[in-house]
Amino acid sequence: MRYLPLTPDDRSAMLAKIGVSSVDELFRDVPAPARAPRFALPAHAGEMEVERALARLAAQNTTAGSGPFFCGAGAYRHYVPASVDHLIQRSEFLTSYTPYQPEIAQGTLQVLFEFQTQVALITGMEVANASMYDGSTATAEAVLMAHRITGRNRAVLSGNLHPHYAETVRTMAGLAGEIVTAPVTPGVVDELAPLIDAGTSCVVVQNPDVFGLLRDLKPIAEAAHAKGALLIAVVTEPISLGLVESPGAMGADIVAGEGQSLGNGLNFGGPYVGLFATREKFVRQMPGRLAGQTTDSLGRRGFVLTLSAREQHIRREKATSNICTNSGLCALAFSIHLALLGETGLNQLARINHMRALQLAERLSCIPNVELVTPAFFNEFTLKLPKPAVDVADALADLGIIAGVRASRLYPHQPALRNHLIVAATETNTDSDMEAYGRALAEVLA
Amino acid sequence: MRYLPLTPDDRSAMLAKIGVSSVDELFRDVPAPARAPRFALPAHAGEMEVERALARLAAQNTTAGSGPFFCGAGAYRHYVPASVDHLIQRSEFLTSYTPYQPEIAQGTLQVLFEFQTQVALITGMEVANASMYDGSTATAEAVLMAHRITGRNRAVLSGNLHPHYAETVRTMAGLAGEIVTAPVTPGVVDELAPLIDAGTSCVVVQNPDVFGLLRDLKPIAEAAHAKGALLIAVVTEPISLGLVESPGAMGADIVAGEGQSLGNGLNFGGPYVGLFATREKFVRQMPGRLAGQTTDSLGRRGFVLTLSAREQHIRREKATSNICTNSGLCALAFSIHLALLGETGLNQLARINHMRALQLAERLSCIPNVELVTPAFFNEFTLKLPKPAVDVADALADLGIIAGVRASRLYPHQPALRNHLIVAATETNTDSDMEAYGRALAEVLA
Amino acid sequence: MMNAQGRPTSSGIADKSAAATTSGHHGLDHEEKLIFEIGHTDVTGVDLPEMDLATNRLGGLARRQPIGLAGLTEPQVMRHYVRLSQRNASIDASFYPLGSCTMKHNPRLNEKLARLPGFADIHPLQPQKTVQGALCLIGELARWLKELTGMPAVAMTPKAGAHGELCGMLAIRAAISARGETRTRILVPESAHGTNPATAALCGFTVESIKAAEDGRVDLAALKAALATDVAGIMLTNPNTCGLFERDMIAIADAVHAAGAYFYCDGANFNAIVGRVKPGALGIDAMHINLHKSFSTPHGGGGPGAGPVVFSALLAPFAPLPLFVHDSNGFRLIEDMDEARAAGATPLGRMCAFHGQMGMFVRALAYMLSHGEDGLRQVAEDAVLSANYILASLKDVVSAPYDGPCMHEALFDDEFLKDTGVITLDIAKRLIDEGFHPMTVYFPLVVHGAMLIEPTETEPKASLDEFIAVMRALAQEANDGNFDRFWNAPLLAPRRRLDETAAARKPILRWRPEPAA
Amino acid sequence: MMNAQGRPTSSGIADKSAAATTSGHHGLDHEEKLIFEIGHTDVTGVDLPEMDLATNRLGGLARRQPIGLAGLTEPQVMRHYVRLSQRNASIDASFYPLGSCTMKHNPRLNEKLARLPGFADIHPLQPQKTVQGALCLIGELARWLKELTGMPAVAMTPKAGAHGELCGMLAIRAAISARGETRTRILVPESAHGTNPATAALCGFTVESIKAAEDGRVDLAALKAALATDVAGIMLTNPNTCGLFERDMIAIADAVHAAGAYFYCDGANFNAIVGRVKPGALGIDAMHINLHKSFSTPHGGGGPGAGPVVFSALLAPFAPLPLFVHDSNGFRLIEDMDEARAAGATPLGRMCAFHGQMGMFVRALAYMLSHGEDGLRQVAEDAVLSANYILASLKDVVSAPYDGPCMHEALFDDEFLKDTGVITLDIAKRLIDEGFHPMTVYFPLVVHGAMLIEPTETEPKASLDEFIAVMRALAQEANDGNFDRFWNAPLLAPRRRLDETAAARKPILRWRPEPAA
Ligand SMILES: Cc1ncc(COP(=O)(O)O)c(C=O)c1O
Ligand SMILES: Cc1ncc(COP(=O)(O)O)c(C=O)c1O
Repeated sequence: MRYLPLTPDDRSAMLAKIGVSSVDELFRDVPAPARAPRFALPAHAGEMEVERALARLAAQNTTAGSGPFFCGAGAYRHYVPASVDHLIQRSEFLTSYTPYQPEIAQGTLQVLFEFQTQVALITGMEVANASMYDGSTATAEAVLMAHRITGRNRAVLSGNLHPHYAETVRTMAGLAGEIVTAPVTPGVVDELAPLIDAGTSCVVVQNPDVFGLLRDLKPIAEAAHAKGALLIAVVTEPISLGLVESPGAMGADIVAGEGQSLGNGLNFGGPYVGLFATREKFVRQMPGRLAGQTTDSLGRRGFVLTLSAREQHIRREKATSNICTNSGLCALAFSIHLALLGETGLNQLARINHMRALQLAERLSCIPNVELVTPAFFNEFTLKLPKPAVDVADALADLGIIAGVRASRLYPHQPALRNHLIVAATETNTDSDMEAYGRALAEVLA
Repeated sequence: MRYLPLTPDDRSAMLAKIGVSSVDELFRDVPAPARAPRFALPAHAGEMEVERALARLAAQNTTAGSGPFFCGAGAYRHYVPASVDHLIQRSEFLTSYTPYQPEIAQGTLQVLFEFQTQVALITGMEVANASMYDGSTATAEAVLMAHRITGRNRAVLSGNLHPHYAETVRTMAGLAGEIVTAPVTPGVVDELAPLIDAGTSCVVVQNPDVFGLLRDLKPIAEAAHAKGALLIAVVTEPISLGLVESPGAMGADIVAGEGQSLGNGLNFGGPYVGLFATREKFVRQMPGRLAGQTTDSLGRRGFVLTLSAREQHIRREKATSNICTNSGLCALAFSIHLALLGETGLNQLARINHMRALQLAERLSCIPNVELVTPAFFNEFTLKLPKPAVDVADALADLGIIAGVRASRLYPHQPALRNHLIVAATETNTDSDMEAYGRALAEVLA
Repeated sequence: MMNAQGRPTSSGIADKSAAATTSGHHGLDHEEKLIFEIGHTDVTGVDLPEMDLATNRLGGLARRQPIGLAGLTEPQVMRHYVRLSQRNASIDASFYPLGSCTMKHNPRLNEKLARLPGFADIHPLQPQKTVQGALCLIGELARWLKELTGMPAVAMTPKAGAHGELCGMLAIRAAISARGETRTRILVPESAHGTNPATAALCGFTVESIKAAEDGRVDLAALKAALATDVAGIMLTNPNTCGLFERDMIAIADAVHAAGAYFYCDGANFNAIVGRVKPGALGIDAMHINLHKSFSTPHGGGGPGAGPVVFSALLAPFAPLPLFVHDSNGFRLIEDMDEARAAGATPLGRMCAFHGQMGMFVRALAYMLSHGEDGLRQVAEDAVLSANYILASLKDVVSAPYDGPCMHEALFDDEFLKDTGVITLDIAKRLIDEGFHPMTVYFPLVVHGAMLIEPTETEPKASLDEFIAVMRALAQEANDGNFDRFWNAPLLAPRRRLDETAAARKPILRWRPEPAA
Repeated sequence: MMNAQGRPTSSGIADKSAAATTSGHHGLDHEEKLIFEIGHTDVTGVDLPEMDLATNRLGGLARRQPIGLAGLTEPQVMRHYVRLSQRNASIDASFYPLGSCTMKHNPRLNEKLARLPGFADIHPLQPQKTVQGALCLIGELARWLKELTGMPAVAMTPKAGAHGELCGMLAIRAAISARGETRTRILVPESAHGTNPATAALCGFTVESIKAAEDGRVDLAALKAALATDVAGIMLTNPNTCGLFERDMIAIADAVHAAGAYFYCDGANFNAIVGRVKPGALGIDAMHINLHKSFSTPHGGGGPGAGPVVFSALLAPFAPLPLFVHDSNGFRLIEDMDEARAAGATPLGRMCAFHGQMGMFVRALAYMLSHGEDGLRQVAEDAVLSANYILASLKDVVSAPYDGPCMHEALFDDEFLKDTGVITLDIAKRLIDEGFHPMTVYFPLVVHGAMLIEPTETEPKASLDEFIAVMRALAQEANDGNFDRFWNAPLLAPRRRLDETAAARKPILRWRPEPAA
């Protein structure tokens, strides 16, 4: 086996040193019924064979790059500079563990410190952690954190929060309190203020929301704060922050976000990278790892994991979260991509995305009976079609066009959303992609 | 521009320090007629645009991996383990120069020392250099070296030496003496002994030859040595050395080889890696770089470039060759792949290649009017078809099968070779590839 | 380009500390500033067309303040991250016997395959008929996991071990509710990984610690004594965090089940037994598997990972959405609760958006196919053999609290350092100077000054021998009273010991621009 | 897994030399044996099916002796090469101002594109109709090269600069023969790169050195005096190896042509003028371009490169096979001499098997498209600006033999070290300790103790400033008589100074097994 360096001679010598005659003796503590020398599984295979087997499966999927492609709804296709993937594959990043020995992990630690700073800057918050699994679990953690901070346990979710996020919150935080979800209102800012009361720990609002709608968070922030509740802002498209007012500037107390758009591919849904930012005063209630600055015994600047007294490995059942492994390498990719963009590039990229979406929305909403549902948006909008979106999307897929995400996949029980299609456009969509889409949609609806 | 870090402010500050008001002044030595501020070329482009443009061109080629593929004739498709390409992309290997400062180039130097050892071992020679451009130029350098050693200047080339190699020798060494080329004899060991005389510096024989034929080099080595000439053995398929007697063991004085099969892709012909090995006593007449072992001032083993007094940067017009840049990174890939294979793996791989070729030769030569021309071979053989090979290969290409290299492409002026097709099989060919080939060839010839 | 021949170099051992440099760099070890100190908001490392947004539809929400993000050109980015990387230890470059973390070799084939556009460039919500290959891959991986564990069901979406624990404990909670019961306590052995009690707490359970017996296993009597009708389950790691196999698994399972509770097994150490032991035969009800440990998806400096959970028949119906279905129409996801119920399931909910860690799935399946049944068995055997070899080779000079055989990791304590002035932490830091990543220290908590050494099966014997020799030398040095050299370690790393206390006292968690002077 | 809080770490500066280690490793810097000392002939890092060759057709030539090749498993291979890599300097990790070598940033996009199967997985001899995209790419690159140089033809196959020189000189030789003449001498300025005289000699010419004028350029009068009817041509580097532009190019060309000779220009330094200067207007007849310098294909520790040669109309017909043709049938290669002759060409022969360095072509074209006309001009301007900035910032303390402006590199000599006991080599080795790759030393030969500094356009100003500060400090130190610290340098690299004399005296060029004891 190409991955196993011990030779038969090595094994004999080692057994001799241990003083047993066979490796079976080392497994003697295993109860007999569980010893399972045979499995209905194939024997080992060479690299070429394994590559062939998986390449065959890969070839059975329609890749986003193979034609016009417009899916978003929480995962976005952006162009990632080649240097990002090159760098994250460096052995020293790829094959190291969580930086528990800071003297020989300054690379990872400095990266995390920079990542935390970038996330704090784009979200407009004071501090950020070193990543969560993804946006949905970050949102659930934000709710739990709000419970801890406020000592209350009722969370209000916007109806236009990505349904997967809402379900994740209900699953992960459901045991810790009550979760109230407002009705879905595509293209309209939902009225959450009436749902907030003295028992409310937080209001969770996504911006842009799952339909792409942009909303001003200030009113809801004020409404929440007036009742002593926190505003949790969810951002699933971080590119939007290059052009849109930050949640921090609009009054959010916690920002939970999905960082995939920066540095990370679509990957069929994972691994992604959860962003988590908040105000400095809440830092000791944060979940997850934090890198902090310090000095070494010669007085040189260095970085360590810090405030571990929040974490499971120190605090066990009193920890702020059970998270251990996070999304380190995805955070690195995020950070490299954002370092390449910088303020100027992020802003340009955001403009291009908005422009693309504007152009596409204009083109598609000109088609008879197609209605643009979202008046204000960043790079994603929702159309109301004259037919069930599932049929339209299927027909377009047969024409090689992945037209977007049908709302009915996310809201299967909302007949009113049957004809809604959520469409994202990014810098990766060409003019001819958009033309092809327009033509094909007109045809399919004709 | 993403690759240019100087900012406008930097540039102003630097100009001020230099004491000029514009960069134009720095170009003042350029004669006016050559100053060319405008070119008929496009402006800069983003990464995504460049990727799209080149991906479009790439998509216009039929890749070897996309169907049954059987070309060889000096370039072979083998499976290269993923770790090879990963490692050669490490910044410290990829973006370093020739190791002129050994204290901070021990990585490259040790790799070269190991590469030299591997090449010496597989060729059965005593020493090898740190690589040449490719097999063809290595062969030309071998002829020049033989001239230097023997003080003679007449080289005899086998007629079954790859014609590109023969042409390269005639071009690069043509001015240094006479080049005699024997007639081509597909499938037959050519009679070179009669061509050797007292003015002959060397005989150049390829094994397996361009048609895939294996030959015993001992007789020709003896004939050459008897006349005071050297035997230069050319190997274009190093995998063969895992199964076939080494040139060194058969009496070769210099081995010039193409190393592409190990670690390196087809790459449409380059970059490849020239192998160059010889006897210890000739080392000071070798072309190219050599890494050698030494110690540092603390007595620790270390490596340096050595015997530079052969090289152009020290000896200038008296150098053994003008080579400077060689194929360092390809040599690294070769060395990693061979380290992964080791003796056991190289032997297994060679067996698989031979077996594949045996199976394919059997299958194809069963087809009516198809004749197997090469009685002994490694992983490549030549067929004589009942029709011009160019037509057959073209027809098969239209069926998605790249059938091999027609001899007429290499020997355009040999009507007798019009129907010859040179066919290679490697571990990358599956049973179904070979079946498809057999079926299609029978059809095309029917 | 070339060196002239220099004077013969001096051969005395020069004093490196005299080699203070003007630049602050030291040969190939470079100091590196923060991106914010290198880059500038006006600089960018991408070339994008300038877009003039004559109109916009941002609803008046255009950003009003600059962000303050530094941009770097590609050469600067490359230098920054290459230099930073060079300040990290890694499995690729050195032995990394971090117990409980399974720092084994990460095959590069798996990296290549995870990047195939057919896996990396597909969207989780594109029509399912366009991702049949991806769904098939997940199904295939699920099949391997079920077969290897001998368990009938698996939930694929959890994103790491701790998330898998949560999934498993939520299933237990749902099963208890479904029975119309309320049970509030979870028993957790004191040697448990921190995620176990944290997870139980997250599910609203109270955590009750069960002490270890003399032999480093759960004290069966204590466990039995603690079982009662308010106990929802037990969370037990096996092989446990002392590197030992819980011999009484079946008795434990029987007792737990007899009490109407469920048996959660933390399977993070599955690599010790994969291909040799079917945990399904031990009576467990749920177990997560860390693909990033047992199946070698890279740790990446802290993540990402994946923590699928296998379930017994009892808990299988509670597995979270989405469910993976394979029928005559191909592969399909059930993403809707009602549809799941119609199919007879009662999902506990949804663990995260989308369908799990596809990137890890590809790598793990490639790892499994590469090893095959025979290779996986060899993985377990070699991992256990190597750990026992270390135990046997060190135990005369480094105190080991428990007798062998151990499983995949060897546990030592600080008894051997008594009265030497040297502590476990010093050993760790000294190992850094010697070119090794230290073992896990001070975990598990059940022994004093723990040192948990997990060599893994991908370490050559020569490397184990080198480590053993160094550990023996360090034990000797400590006994010789040479504590000074320990206290100052590491001397040869990019940094000396870092002040963690100061870091926590006044946390600096981000860069801030220097206040204008 | 975790650190317990340690004692506050000691803050005294410990003596690193006291930190001798048992393992021989030093923190993150690892000693590493040879593959032959690590691996074994029985071990392999690939899994291939065992083939029983019942029969073979090897013609009785099966290998009789074992080879003695060491095999390593993938984890061992990974560790070996990662550790070795960590003992290299690189552009990515540090400033690398190696004059004449153009160590500029290598964009990673180019690496990605060169690996597209459509370029990397095609065979040079597969039917041409199946490689139209590849041929088109070569044609496109040829177009850029011709446009940028202002020359009408280009030979794409030469595999490096020196190979390009050979191609160009063979064309000159062929052109002279075609005129029925014999000319035997080539004039080469003394500042020429070593490949120039070596190439001329390889073509059977005698090399005649032309001295430099006071200002570092060719002495026009001396050149004119040397010209005669037996002179075949001149080989002149421009910008030259002193980093200066040859002001008299046009006069030189006129004189050379008037004498019936040809003008070969070594274009290895084209990066200094690309996009700003069309060498075609200077009267040259042939010029090679190092794609691995000017167009940033990576140096790879010594290669591979590519050295296309542009030709004037006079020499164009002699360009080597294959010729690239584009007609109504698409792209086509002329690989046959007769076909070439029929097309009116008289090729000098063939420089190598197949069609050149495709891998480099893809990277170079990606580089060109990325920069565009405007970006390439900026490349030249920034390269020249940076070199002049270094010259201006150092020349008061480091002696510069020629006045500026220089082009892409700044030349210094060792005048400033006179009587200090420090020599050029010491400066180079000291720079290693400071974290820089040294400049080129002792080349060109025309100045004493040369130091040739080529910053390139991809170096940030902060990096230039850091280098300048260090160089100024070193000059000061040398003047202060602090030679000891120089003589012992480098102290902080993986190795101290290596004994090159011993290496050459008794060469050990390969590993050999230890003789059995
Ligand atoms: C025994 C044990 N359980 C659980 C975990 C948690 O796994 P993860 O880090 O993937 O959340 C770990 C990992 O550190 C572990 O070692
Ligand atoms: C001026 C000059 N000419 C020619 C060459 C030779 O180029 P190559 O190394 O590609 O053969 C070099 C490279 O070192 C050079 O700097």
